[in-house]
Amino acid sequence: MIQDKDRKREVIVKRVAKELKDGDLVNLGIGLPTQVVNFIPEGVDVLLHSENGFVGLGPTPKPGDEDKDIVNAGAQPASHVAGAAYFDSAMSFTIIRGGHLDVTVLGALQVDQKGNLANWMIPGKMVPGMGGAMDLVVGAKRVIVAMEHTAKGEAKILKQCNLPLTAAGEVDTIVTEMGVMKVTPQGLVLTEIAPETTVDEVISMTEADLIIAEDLKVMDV
Amino acid sequence: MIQDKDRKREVIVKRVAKELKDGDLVNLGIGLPTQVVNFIPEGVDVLLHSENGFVGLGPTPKPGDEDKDIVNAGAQPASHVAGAAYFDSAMSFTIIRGGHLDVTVLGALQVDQKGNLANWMIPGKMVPGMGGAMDLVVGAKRVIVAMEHTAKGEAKILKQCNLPLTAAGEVDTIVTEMGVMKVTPQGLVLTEIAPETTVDEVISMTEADLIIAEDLKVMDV
Amino acid sequence: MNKIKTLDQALDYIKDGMTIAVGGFLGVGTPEKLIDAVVAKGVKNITLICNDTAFPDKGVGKWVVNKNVSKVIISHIGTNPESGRQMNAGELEVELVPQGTLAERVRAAGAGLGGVLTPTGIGTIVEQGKQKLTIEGKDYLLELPLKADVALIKGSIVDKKGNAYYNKSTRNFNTLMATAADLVIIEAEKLVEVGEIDPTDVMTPSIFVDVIVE
Amino acid sequence: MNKIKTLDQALDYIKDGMTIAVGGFLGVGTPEKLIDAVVAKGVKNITLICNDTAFPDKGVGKWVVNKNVSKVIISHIGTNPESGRQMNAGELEVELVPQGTLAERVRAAGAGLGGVLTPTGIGTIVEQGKQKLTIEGKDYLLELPLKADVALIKGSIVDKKGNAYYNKSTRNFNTLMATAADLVIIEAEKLVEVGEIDPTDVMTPSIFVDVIVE
Repeated sequence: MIQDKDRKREVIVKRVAKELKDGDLVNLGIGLPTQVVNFIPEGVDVLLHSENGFVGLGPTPKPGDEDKDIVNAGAQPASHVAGAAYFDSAMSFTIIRGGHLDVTVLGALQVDQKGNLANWMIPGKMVPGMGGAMDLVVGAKRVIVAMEHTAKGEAKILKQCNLPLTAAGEVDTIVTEMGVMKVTPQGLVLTEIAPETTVDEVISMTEADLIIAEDLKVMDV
Repeated sequence: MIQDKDRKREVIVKRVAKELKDGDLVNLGIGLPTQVVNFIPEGVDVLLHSENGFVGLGPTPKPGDEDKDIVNAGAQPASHVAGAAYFDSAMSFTIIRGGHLDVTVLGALQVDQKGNLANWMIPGKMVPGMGGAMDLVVGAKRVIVAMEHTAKGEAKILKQCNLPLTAAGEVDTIVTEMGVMKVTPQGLVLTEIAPETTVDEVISMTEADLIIAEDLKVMDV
Repeated sequence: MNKIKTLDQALDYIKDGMTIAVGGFLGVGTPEKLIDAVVAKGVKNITLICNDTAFPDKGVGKWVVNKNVSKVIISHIGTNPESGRQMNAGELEVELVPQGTLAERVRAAGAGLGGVLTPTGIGTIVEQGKQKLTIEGKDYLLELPLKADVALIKGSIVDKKGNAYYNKSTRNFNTLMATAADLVIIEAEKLVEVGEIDPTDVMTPSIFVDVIVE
Repeated sequence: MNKIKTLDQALDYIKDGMTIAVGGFLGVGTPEKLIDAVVAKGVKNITLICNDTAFPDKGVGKWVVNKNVSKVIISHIGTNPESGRQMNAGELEVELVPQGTLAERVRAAGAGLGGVLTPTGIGTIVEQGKQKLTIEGKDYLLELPLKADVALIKGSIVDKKGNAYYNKSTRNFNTLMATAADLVIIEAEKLVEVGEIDPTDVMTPSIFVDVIVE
């Protein structure tokens, strides 16, 4: 089981990056998912969507090179690549909700074996709002949850989410530092396991019922 | 009663032009309404909306000055004034249906005393389609019908339209070569009468019940 | 990913019986080379989504004249006498849609909306067969999304990734149609390198465009 | 018609208790001078329609901190701790709306639509109190228009008639908000003569703009 925090995060983002295909239009959520961009394989050309209003999000500008009129969806200084396009919020969510986004990668507070996702509020405690998350999860062709497997030792992958949902039954894939899980009509299937990790460890850290794939692989990270 | 065809049309468009106020955004329908632009009073600055996608429609260009990329809603060569703006069809009808258009001027096959309008089809005979007319009549703040009072001697201003409607109860004002009529909760009121025309003549050419305004004026045309 | 194709290659995507959305308003902003290629190929039984049937010798009007189309979903056919003749003769099915409603139905398909409520058509035969909803005392028609297999659009300036810019009144339905089709073919009046269109000025983002022809 | 006013004159249109729509995304594309002037005037009980409450020292976040706002209709408040604190203390009413739904609700108001059907929020607490419709076997929520008394927007380049151009990612909700308010005040980053913005490149037509401040 991987213990080092940085290594955990690296495993997650490296593995998520391998899910992306050449030509994909991808939205990377704030926080951990953002870092996926640094590990996209050679020869895979993806276009990044920024829900504040453009496709073609580029790397973070160097200090001094910032343009006050270019920020990402977290209001951090950003840049655009050649061939980018800016538009208004209606078009931004036409792209998202209309099924034009190939992949969305988001974090989660909880996710369950039916593909339900909760990532926008803890009643009475933290209510940041859903922002664009509900549209992203409903609209994207593929929804990948990228997160640490547990929070303070508590399972986040559950039989049934008990926090308010972001969307019902929309999650396709969960990538954590312990493995890769796919939501299928039969249930949640562990398809890959992280290096230095045992199936029993994954099961003990997961509240959801896990189906272990017959051809279980080791994550290539 | 005015008999000359050209004089009839001139009376109509001159009188309609006086309905426009400084700052109005106006859509002029194809045909007779288009000519209203030539009679707008001094000091009245109106902006013309063209439903194919711009505000700031300008005069017809001189032969040789045409721009293939600028046409009006009838596909005729057009121009734009300074301060014009082009947009797509969704925005064009956001303006129309959203109540941002001050006045629409259209022709009619029939109009009735309840403000119903029929101007887009004669079943089995002529079905050009409604184009933008249904949206214009529903969306504009004021709907002015500009037309000859009769067609081949037949009344066009009726108790009840019998052709398929363009919209129900949306017409505000009717301007013909015989007078000006307003649709009110009490019924259709003749507020102005054309020069060389008698009230009896108007009544005889109108199938609708006409209320004659107590302060009936002569059209200033 | 090279999206630039010959007209012949682009035509491979267009089959008999497809629903095809075409940009343009009375032929302005319509991809005439693609229109002509469809005529030359002799594609049959197209269901056409377009603002109008243009003129007999311009835009999609040529498809009507050449019998490529069996149904039109359209706001206006009055400028093309052949459309009316075929309709009256039972040769062409015509579904008339108010122009603003057409724009919203296509947009709804592109934007993943299940429908929109419009006041347009209330009290008219456009109501027929449609659900009516009352919101704050006002009646609206529920209008449903309109999606195509292929969209054919025309850009004044198009870069090699497919970003498009429409000059003046040529924009009309082009971006809308591009959002609402499984495959989008754009005809470039002027093809430029990636980066030559300022990203702020792009009107159809490249992500909607699959095939570019010159 | 001269739309150009001083900040003081513009503020005359803004009264206690109004519903005010403000452009911007986390403060980018927000008219900061107008925001500051509202704070200085001490306007109270604003119902704010905006994407987010930005930051305590930026954009509409300043209205939250200075207690100009009693209710927000918004997609996100997480970047401004004061919003959450006031909400939990019962000082600020918060109506959370998914961002895409917010855009569509504002657009519907501006476009004269009675509502739109969106799949977003199905199966979540966003469903509460809303009508659900099933179209071709898929569930949608009926989301209603959202209209403001006043919209405050920010243009990168604005001409003296009110035509506006937004640079890069500053566009976001600005045009949408402008379509859905009884009165629209635009803050021009750069004010230019009529005709200096190419009509093809205008992003908010002047017809939506009532007042221009520099």
